[in-house]
Amino acid sequence: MSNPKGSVLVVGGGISGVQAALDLADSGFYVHLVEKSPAIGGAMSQLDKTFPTNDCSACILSPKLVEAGRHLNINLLTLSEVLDLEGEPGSFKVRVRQNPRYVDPEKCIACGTCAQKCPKKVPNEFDFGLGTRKAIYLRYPQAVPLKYSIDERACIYLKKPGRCGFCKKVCPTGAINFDDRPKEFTLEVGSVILALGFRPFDPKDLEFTGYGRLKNVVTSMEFERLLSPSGPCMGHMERPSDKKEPKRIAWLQCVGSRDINKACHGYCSSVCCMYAIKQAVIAREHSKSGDIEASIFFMDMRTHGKGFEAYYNRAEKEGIRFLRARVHTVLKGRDENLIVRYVEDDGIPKEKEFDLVVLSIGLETDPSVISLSKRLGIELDADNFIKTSSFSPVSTNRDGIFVCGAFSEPKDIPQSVMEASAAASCAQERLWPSRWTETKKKSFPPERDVYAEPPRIGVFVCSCGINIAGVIDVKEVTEYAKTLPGVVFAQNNLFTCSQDTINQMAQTIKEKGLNRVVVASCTPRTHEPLFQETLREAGINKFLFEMANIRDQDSWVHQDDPEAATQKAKDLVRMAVSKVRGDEPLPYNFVPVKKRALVIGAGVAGMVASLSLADQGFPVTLIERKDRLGGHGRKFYRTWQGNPMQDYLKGLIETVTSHENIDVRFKTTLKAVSGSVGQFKSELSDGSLVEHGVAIVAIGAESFKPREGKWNFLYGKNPNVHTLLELDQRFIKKDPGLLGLNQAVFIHCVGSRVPERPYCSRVCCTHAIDQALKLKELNPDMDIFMLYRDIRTYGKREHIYEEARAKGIVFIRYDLDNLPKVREKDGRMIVEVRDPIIDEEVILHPDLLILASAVRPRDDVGELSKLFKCAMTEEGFLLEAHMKLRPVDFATDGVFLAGLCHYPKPVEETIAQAKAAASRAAIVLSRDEVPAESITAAVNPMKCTGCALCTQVCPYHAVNIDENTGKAVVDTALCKGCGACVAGCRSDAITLKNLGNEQIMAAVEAALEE
Amino acid sequence: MFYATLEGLRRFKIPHNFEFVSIISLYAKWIREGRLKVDPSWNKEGLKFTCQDPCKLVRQGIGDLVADDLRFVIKRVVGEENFIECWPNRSNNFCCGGGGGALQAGFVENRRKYGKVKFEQLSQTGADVVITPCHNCHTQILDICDYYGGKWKTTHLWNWIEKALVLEK
Amino acid sequence: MSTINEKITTEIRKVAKELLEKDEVAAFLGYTEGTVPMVMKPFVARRPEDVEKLFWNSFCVLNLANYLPLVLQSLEPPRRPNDPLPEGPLPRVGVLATGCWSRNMVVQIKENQIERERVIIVGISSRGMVDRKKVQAQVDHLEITEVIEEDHKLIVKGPGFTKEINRWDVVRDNCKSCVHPDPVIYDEVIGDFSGGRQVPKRFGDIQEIEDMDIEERWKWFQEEISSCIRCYACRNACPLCYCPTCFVDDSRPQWVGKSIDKTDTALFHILRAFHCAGRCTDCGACESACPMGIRMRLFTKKLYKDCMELYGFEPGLRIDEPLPLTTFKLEDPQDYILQQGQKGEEK
Amino acid sequence: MKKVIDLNALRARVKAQIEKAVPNANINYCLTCGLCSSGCPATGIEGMDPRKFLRYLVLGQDEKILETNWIYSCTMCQRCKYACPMGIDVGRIVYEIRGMRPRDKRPKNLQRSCDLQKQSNSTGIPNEDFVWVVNDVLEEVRENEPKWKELKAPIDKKGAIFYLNQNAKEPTVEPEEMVPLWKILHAAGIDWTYSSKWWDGANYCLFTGDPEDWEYTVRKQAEVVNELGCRYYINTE
Amino acid sequence: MEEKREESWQPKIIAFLCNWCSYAGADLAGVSRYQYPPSIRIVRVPCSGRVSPNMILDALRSGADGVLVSGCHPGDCHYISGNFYARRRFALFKRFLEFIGIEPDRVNFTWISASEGEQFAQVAREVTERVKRLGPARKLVKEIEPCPQ
Repeated sequence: MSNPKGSVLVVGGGISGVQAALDLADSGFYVHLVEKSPAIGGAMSQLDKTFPTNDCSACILSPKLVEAGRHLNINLLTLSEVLDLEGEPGSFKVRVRQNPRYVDPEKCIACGTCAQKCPKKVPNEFDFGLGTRKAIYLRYPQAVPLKYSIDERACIYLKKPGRCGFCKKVCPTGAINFDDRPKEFTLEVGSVILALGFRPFDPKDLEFTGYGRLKNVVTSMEFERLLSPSGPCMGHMERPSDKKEPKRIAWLQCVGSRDINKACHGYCSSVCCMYAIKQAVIAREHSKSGDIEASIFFMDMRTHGKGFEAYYNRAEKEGIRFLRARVHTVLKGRDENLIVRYVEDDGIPKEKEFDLVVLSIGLETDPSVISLSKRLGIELDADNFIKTSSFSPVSTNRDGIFVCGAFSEPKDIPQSVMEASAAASCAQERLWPSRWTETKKKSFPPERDVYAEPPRIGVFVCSCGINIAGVIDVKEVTEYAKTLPGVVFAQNNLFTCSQDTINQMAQTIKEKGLNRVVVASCTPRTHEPLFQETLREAGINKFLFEMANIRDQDSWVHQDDPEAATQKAKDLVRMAVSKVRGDEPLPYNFVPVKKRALVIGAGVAGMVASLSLADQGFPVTLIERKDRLGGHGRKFYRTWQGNPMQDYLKGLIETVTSHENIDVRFKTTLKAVSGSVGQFKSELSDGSLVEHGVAIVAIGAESFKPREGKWNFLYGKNPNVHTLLELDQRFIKKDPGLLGLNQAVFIHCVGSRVPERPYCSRVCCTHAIDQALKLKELNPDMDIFMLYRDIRTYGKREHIYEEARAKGIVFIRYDLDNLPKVREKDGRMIVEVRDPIIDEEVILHPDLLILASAVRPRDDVGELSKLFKCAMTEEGFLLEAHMKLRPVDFATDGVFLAGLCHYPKPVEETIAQAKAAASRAAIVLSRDEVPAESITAAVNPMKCTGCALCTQVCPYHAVNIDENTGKAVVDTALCKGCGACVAGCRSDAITLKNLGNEQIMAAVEAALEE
Repeated sequence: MFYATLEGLRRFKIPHNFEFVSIISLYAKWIREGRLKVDPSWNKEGLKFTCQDPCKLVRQGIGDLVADDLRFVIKRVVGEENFIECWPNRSNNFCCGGGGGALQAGFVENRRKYGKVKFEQLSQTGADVVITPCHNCHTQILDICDYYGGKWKTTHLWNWIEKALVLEK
Repeated sequence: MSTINEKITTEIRKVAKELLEKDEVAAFLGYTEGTVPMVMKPFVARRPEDVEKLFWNSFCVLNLANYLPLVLQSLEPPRRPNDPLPEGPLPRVGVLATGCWSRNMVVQIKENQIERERVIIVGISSRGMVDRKKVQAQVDHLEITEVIEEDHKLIVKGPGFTKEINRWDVVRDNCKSCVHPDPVIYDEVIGDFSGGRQVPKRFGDIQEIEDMDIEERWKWFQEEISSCIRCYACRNACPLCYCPTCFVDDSRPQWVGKSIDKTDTALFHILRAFHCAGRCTDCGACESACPMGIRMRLFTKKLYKDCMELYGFEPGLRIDEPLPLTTFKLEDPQDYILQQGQKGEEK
Repeated sequence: MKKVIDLNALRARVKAQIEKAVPNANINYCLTCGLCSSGCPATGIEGMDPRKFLRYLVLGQDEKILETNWIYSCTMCQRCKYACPMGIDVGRIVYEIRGMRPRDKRPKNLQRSCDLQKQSNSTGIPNEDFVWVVNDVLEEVRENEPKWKELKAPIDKKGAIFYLNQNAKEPTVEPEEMVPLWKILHAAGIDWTYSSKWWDGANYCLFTGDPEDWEYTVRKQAEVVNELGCRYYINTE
Repeated sequence: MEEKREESWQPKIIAFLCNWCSYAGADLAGVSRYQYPPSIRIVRVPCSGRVSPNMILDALRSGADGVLVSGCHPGDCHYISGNFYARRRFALFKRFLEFIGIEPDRVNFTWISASEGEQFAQVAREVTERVKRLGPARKLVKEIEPCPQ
């Protein structure tokens, strides 16, 4: 395909669709984002909080949605669906139908008057029918685009023209248009990304759950709405029957998953265990009385992601009861309460009464999506998910059409975000010649010179639903703000970060001629860029802006003292106002981008990332400490889907070594790094200096060798005791010793999920079971016993767990108090373990003992993280910028990570993350310059004595003494605004723009004013 | 025993030129066709009824269809408002403990322990009469009612149909 | 038989005359007699014949390093602040330097205030300078008209009295506790070096105050600075204070009030002392210059003691060693940091 | 005393037998999740529950399986299969195990019922007595209930549309309980008949677990109905 | 002055938190809803290395009852060495303040990382408790004596 189209169609506006769209739009491609419902946000927008960080879902999602909603190069097509598609990669023609909104988006200001007047109430499907909405409605309060739409099935007028039509009468901007008709059009795009997400499983057919028959049995998504402040009961949980707050809540796991009988879904939906724990934790916090008793009934507690195990341990410590028992039927108790009969290991039937039962429902593919796939000729597997292979996790059977998110397999948000970027990367690998050909350039209105004007400050106090207003008297704070000197405008908003309030703010800045803005809401770390962008659009410099964090650092942490919290909010606003008064307009600095990427570590992750960038025409320097490529990938035999690893690796190594854009350096490590995004200078161990714009860290990890201690199990002492990787070596070599075995034992969680390494290594359950199946293949009538704590074969991997059991492999559960005991008696191994079901000791005589040992971080990861200034988790893995929504970026701009050094993960997830890192890196490399820090130091030569203290404390060598004037001079391209020089300078000769001593002291003194 | 014959014919592929049906389905069919006229007005003082869904007839036999027929008949015979639904019910109902040869096997103490769940479920409905359209259920529920001191009467369905029969002159 | 001082004075004049005549230096910085007894004035000899005015005795208490940058600049052609430095070799200056003064010059060199090549340092090992306030105290503050100095005693004369005072009794406190009397950098030498001194309980005075409890210390501190009239003599005498706008004179932001309000004065002394942390060589110029006799050296000496204890650093001893606040070590002590139980590995 | 299971070689013979007899028994699929035990009223009886039962089966503890009397507490009601995520039919497995019990080890009364069933009916009353009782009760009703003068209880009526079986309990113990159904059939104008041979609807031979006996009795009933030529075989309440 | 000491009095504590670690830790304490006394007034600074002694003195002079400076753990600093220089500066300054009579618990320094929400709340509670025990700050507070009538 010589000149492919420079645009991409993304189908589905959930978090992964939006992330793919943003990555592509930021890398020079025009994106058409097609979304079925009236607003983007998908399932994530229905969540109250997200695990494991407990971030409020809307708070971390809405900045991305608003960014996508306002992105010049993303064409948002809501209420639209794909009809059909033809053409070939590089030039697809897609027919799309846009259903009528009956509201003109240009005119609608989302004032809500129409909804007040509309007489027709219908169950709100966003709240799963728990609450109601009007026929004319917003999907959710912070919807993007924040435009009303009319539900033609409910609207009285549309069904019988002439009747009702109140909304049209009251709409202040005349936005209602009953004659709106569906429109069909064709889009020409270079590539298509399917991000159609999932549909929650509907348990109405599982009659024994009582759903639909017993009022107080709700699904987890319904419970999420009960928890959410934008839900039907404003975040104060009420149970459906009597609207009282439930005290005793039960969660039943695996409803609609791991069930080949009634629910006919044999796979595991991989997120329900975590969201159940999260809901239990958040429920206990939301409850007014605070004494919620939460019980979770489960088979295997599957907390296999990063930070998940610690989250599970903390929940258990805080009193959430975990009962390893699945429940047959939810029984009826007195006045709509529910009785759960369950049997734990002891075999004694117990009954417990609950006020509410939450069904942790699984994920499945929406029937409409299944029919769409058929229309597009996309192959689905038996579970109706897209068939992907281990080595191309985001590709479908049709070339040029990619998939990301829950549509290919049930997965959590970080995984979906990684796959979104990976899909973007795959699209770019083909369409890169026509980068920036169809995109529009962002232009801001001319900036008003506010230098001469006296400060005219606007204060916007946010309620954030009930998050702030629930504790702080936002009205009083807004009134108080008006009394502060320089403040000419103050206003309270329900959600300041929502789309319309943002536009309203820009409008107010223009009308009132504001030249300083203070927003009192949540943390600037996530929302400052969003509001600063608004200032630019309102025509004033974005640095004339300060935030008062009255949520995370006030209302959320002083919930039991509303007066003090309100008083503190006033102080914080006064501090922000006194600080903003001193703010000056700052220039928007840019730094040229060196078009080269440095990739550290040539394992699978490093090679795939390098290849992805090189295929897009970006030169890559790939350094590897060993003398050969492959890293951890060399060590194992096949992926759980059966694809042989070593053949793939050989092909990958050949492509990388022969690629003209990749400069491979063996036995080379990184010695020093200087500079920042766009202009890194790295000194390698071979003495050479590499200038590069971005860096990808892919240094992998190591497998834990239980040489001593209670996890030894004769490892290193008996020749027939191996770790998983050692057994893989024997498979690769087709070791004849593996034939003729009659008994093998696997021990799971060796060194993982223990106090020294309180995390789950995620890959060993699947790997061990796959190896057991391979052994069974070699010796069909041998016995195999798997001693496990929780089998965590998440997602589609559950099928091989089922296959293993079907083939007679016996699984025996142990726990930390009853560790298996391994000893040797005249040359033969004896393993003793207690079977918890029949409470009897079982003695095994394996010829082969395999230890599923942990994956642990490399010891030298600390040094490397220092070079790039990236943080590390307590366990020693590298810490990404945001666990949920920026899983491949570091806090340091321009540096990305992929592979095992982030967290243990199987090959397909490593490849997805590597491609994702490449896509994120391509955002920088695809540009000629990237914005540099605007808040930099500045020297007043009159006060400078040339003592050069600043030059010695500056970590970036950004300030030096000018030879001839003898005074200090700052290089704004390198200065990162840390302020070390300002604090060191005795003569106050150097200051930090907008963060000078005068302003900080103004804030301090404002805080202490009575 | 409904299931015994139904499954026997199927499993052993016994040639038969008749259709094997349950009397419950026929009651419903005849009432719907009007062949069998019943009138619930006899139940002036509002005697409360509930029923047992026999495992061999419903769960293992022909499923929820026959359970719905059973309820249709009972409601037409005793008056809709006098019927109280058990939970769980129909194909998911608790077994009373009489079937599967338990009555004959002689482990009385186990059988009665088995029946405790059913006893609690039935007494929770507070019904005055429990209709058991199966001989084993009838014997067992009679026994656990008396053993655990239940307050209800255990009868077959036909007694009440007879009571509600309308004979045209 | 001339005293040591007289020998040194003649020696200084000889060296200075030589340097000026051979045009090695364009000026020579030394001391001349003040207008009242026991006060010596810094003096710049620019012509060989001026050397006759150079004197040396036990009252040379002001630190010559303080005036060196000024003298150096006076020899340069005039230029505006942002003009480039003049090219070519600039005229040099000769200067006397005892142990502490030379260490101050090292600090000045590290802080780019003077260039080593433009200074010819004439090193003299100091026998400790006399504190004129101690002398006045010995004579009950009667007016002193004349002081004759002999090697180990002073003959103090005033209207109607004459008193002999043992020199060591009235030597300044900092000189008494000084362990580095010998110059650390020099080009010429006058007299011979003492080879360092051993001082038992070198920081005794500081220890004394540290042993008080918190309220006593606060009371001591308030009393100490209560008499301060904010004349800034100390600042003007200190070679470390060369900021164009001192923080006390700054108005945007105004760190410290101008008045003699006790808080403003406290803040002035705290910050002035802290600015000398890791730089002050305890030369005592500030205390000698202070008209009110405030023992402000106790503040800087406490920081001096801490620098030694925490980082093993004494200012100005080696020219290549970075000043303590411009460097760090990974294992710097941090016991004062509030440590919540690290999530340690419990086995 | 902690029992010990030594699995030098896992020989689960009983499980193998069952898997041969019941191909989709899915015994191995068991996740030991405990759902069956939580829904089964027989949990805890004889120290056994469905999950433990399957576990012993999987771990090859055949003698424990064969001699536990729990298989007679389980009524094979298949409530476990109804909700089990793997659809394992413990009831069917219990049926197979009951079949493996030697005849003399089976509960006497149950085996006797089946043997009687194989001769004529489960209570063992002679067929003639059944015919006599039916007609006797019929006469009584016709006399003292004028409305039911024409009530009929036909036996061996060839060509009747409906064949009705009769549980052995009523004719032997409480004959008057048969009358209401006759009246209902009469009121509905139904053309029905009993049979004098193999009239007993019960089938204890299913509960003994003996497939041959079970087949014999069902085949006998089918022959009678075929012979009578009825189009429907009604199974009574 | 005495009556202010009883239980309900809330001290005013100025907390200089470094933006990358401690401020994020404070946010995490918020997200995790760890409650702590409302006495803390947080001033966001780019790095603990940005905090100079005169800012601490300014806070004390303006009436702060306590000052807390918190930065990243040594080695985590986003700006590589900011907290190392700060550690030396604060070591000398804290000893000097104690030398001249300022109570040790008035000025506190700690390291809080982005993932230590609970620790931040714990430090906030502890510092408030310590300052409460000391009572309102009097020593370096600049009070304009009312001009005598």
